[in-house]
Amino acid sequence: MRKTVWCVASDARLHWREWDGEVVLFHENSGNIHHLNLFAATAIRQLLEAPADSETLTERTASKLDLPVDDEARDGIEQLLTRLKTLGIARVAPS
Amino acid sequence: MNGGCDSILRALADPGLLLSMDLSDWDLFIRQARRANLLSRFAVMLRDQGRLQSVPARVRVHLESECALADQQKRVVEWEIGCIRQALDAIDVPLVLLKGAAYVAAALPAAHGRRFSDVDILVPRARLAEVEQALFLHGWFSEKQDAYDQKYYRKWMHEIPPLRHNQRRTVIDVHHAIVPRTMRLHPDPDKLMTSTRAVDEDERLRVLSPADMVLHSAAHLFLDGEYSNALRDLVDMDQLVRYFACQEEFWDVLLERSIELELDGPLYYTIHYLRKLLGTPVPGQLVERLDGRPAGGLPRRWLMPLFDRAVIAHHPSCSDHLAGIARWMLYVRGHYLRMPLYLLVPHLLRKSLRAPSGEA
Amino acid sequence: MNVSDLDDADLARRLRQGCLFLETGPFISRIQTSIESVQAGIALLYAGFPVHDNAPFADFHVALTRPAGLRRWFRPQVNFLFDGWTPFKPLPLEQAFAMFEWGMNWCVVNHAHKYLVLHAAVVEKGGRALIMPAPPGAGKSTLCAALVASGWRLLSDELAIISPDSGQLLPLPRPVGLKNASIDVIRTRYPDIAIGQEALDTAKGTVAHMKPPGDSVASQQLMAMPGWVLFPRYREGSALALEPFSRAATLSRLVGNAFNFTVLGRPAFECLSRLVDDSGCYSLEYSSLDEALERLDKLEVSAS
Amino acid sequence: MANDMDKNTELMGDKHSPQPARRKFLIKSAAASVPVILTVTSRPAMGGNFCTPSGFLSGNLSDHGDDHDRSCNGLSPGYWKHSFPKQFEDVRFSRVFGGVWVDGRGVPWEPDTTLKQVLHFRGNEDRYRFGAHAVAAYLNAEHRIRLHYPMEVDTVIDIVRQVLTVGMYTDPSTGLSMDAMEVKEFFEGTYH
Repeated sequence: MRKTVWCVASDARLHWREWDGEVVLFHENSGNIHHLNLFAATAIRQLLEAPADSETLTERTASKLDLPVDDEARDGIEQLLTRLKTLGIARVAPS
Repeated sequence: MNGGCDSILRALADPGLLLSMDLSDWDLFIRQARRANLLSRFAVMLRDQGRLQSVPARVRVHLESECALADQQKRVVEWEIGCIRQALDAIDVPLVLLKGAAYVAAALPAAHGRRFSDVDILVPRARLAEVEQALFLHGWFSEKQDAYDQKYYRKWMHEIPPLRHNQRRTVIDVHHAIVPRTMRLHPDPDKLMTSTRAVDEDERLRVLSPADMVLHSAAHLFLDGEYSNALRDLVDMDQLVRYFACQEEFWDVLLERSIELELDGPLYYTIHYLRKLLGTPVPGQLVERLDGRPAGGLPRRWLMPLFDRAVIAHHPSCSDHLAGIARWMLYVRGHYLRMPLYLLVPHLLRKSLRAPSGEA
Repeated sequence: MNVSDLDDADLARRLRQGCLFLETGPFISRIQTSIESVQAGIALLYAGFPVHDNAPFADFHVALTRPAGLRRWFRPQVNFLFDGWTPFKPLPLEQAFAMFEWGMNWCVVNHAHKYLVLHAAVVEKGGRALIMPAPPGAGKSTLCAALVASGWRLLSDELAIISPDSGQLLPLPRPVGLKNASIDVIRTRYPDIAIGQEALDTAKGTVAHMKPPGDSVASQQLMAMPGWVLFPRYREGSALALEPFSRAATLSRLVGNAFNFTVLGRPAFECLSRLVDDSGCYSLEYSSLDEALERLDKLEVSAS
Repeated sequence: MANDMDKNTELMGDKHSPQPARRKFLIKSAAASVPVILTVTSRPAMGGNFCTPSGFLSGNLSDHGDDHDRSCNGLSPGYWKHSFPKQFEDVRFSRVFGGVWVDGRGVPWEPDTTLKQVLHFRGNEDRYRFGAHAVAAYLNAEHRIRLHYPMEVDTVIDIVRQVLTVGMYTDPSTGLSMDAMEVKEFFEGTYH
């Protein structure tokens, strides 16, 4: 998982709503709705800005929320990427 | 020909007629078209021609509802195709789409406002087990838990039991041939595979050739013995041939190919009903050559009266008292073509004992 | 002309011949049945609803018939037909009126995709609608019936029908479904409100329907703007607690309760997001109906 | 299925996690670097009658669907945690799967950790909650007939055992391989 570079699917049509630190993301392609906490929402927004491998995404997300870059964050991002792949929101970036 | 069904057939032939209908005409038309799964096709057509506003308000509500459904179904099929690709790309098997899903992927007019039930795909028979396992690992599970159904599908049918995605509840039919293996006619699936066309850049998403697309739909309609969507299938084929007819040698290739795949019988009935019900323009030369072909299987003069009733019997107002019998006889024929007689009777008995419709 | 203007014989004749055109909210339904319990239920509970003479176009053609054959005498049954097609398995004859109500809901949920339809109760006061999305068994129908019986206008007890472009809620004030204990609760609190014949041992236990108030039916064409989204939860012995509820969770739950969210897609998302922006979102835990009614009467339009 | 959306999995818990209050903590826990996604999945049955009746709307109207085809109704860790079957009460995780999993920092569990204990582990005691989902999949397979679960017991054990020993499950017939997180995602896909 280390070196794989991830990106948001190029054709993904995402619509955001945010209230008091909670985010709702509507993924129009699949019709799914996701209720996210700030950590998950920030990570997806970071990935939208630029493809990244899991370690880089952990650093960018943690720094955005001024959280430590620790094992908990790394595990969190790795699991998030796996889930986003299953949901069809994220893909392994074409090399 | 029973008069009740005219409103749909006439509207298919000349959509302009819709605008001259009054409220009571619409009352019958909406119900007939809905039952034939064609209402969304008319709704999308009127929307695209900018004519929805000239339809009475109370009727327009139903047409707008059907447009929303049609747009949704196109999104859903596109999303499903993407999900199936993810599973098949992982094992390096190209995805060959059939019927409705193919029309969407190839952006054909036949997809416009079409209603879908499942996504049909064609895979090489040799890799069937791998495909089923790859789909399993991506969340598709076989619905038919009943051992008899599993055996029946795998032994006698041209597809494995339907697979349902456990989270999205959508269904795939995985075919390894376009006509049941044991059918007395043997169109060779490899011929179909080699002539598929890519619809995307990396050539992994494919559809059948134009002629094969029409012949597959014709085989499904006139061999399988299932007529609840007959008119929708005929409209599909009408849209396909009108679109492909602009290709130089389309009609000749279609006839040659039908003979090569032993599907000239179903093609004969398809051309007959396209011309009779939908007024589809077909070159006279093709009609004559098809008429001249020997009628393999049951004589045409036996089957024609059955098809006449079965094809349009989608609504009480269009079917006479013989329609039910006609459809049943064609259902039996569908199975007769597929299974040896000694298996046919027990199979039909089993099916009728478990008939799904609301028996007591 | 309303149902109440027809004498029983005329109503029964129209139903038998399949030419009763009943207007409920935005829909006209052509209804055919010879089953007395359904005729009686319509006469009692649909009194205030308009009836049309031979409307040229009906949105839904429904019928309730008794299947032929053995089933006419032995454990008799009833079938719901939608334009001659039976979408459901038959039910025991005693549940005929309940099947009529369930079937009418099914017609709307499957064929009205011009609107976004949520499974929720909707009542209105002071021009603003209170929407109560409904996980089963949350006591929603009792609270809804009590609110309506104590002065709120009934839009619907089961179907919130929202126009995606205007965001307004369309009334469909058909009879309010009551289950098991709530039948007696409502009957004792409001003895003068008509309640239809009880249908025993349906999958949801005993079911009966409360007649909608006359003025709710009279104003069934008057739409309402959303005011509040409320998640009620009846809990034996709990103290009354009206708490603000996360707007993000409210939107997620509204989508979870929508019948045709994915059919409409993005317009549905925009419509529900606006609704959440413009409404006060609360959860309400209660054990006393009086306390709940009193507290809800004091809801002000949130100055969001 | 009465509507076309269904609330199901969340990344750091599962559908049946107890009171909304706990979920509120999870969602609000912006401070903790724990991603939470509560997904409402679109279930757009295609075909005509897309809204098949279900309990709450249409009483007990059931459609003509062929009774034999029940969908797979696997149950989640949260369900099994609250209704743990007696006969597996003190069965050890390692006896079933031939090994143990690890906690949040990769430290192996005690050898006698039971299936039931695993279901009560929190995020940092069961990395990726892989253990909890392995237990749920195993219990689903043990009740395979009643639940129409699509996997046999030994299939589940084989998948989990490979992850425990080599960190990866490789499917023989397709050559596809899945790491612990992907296997967890797969198991989650089998819950109703």
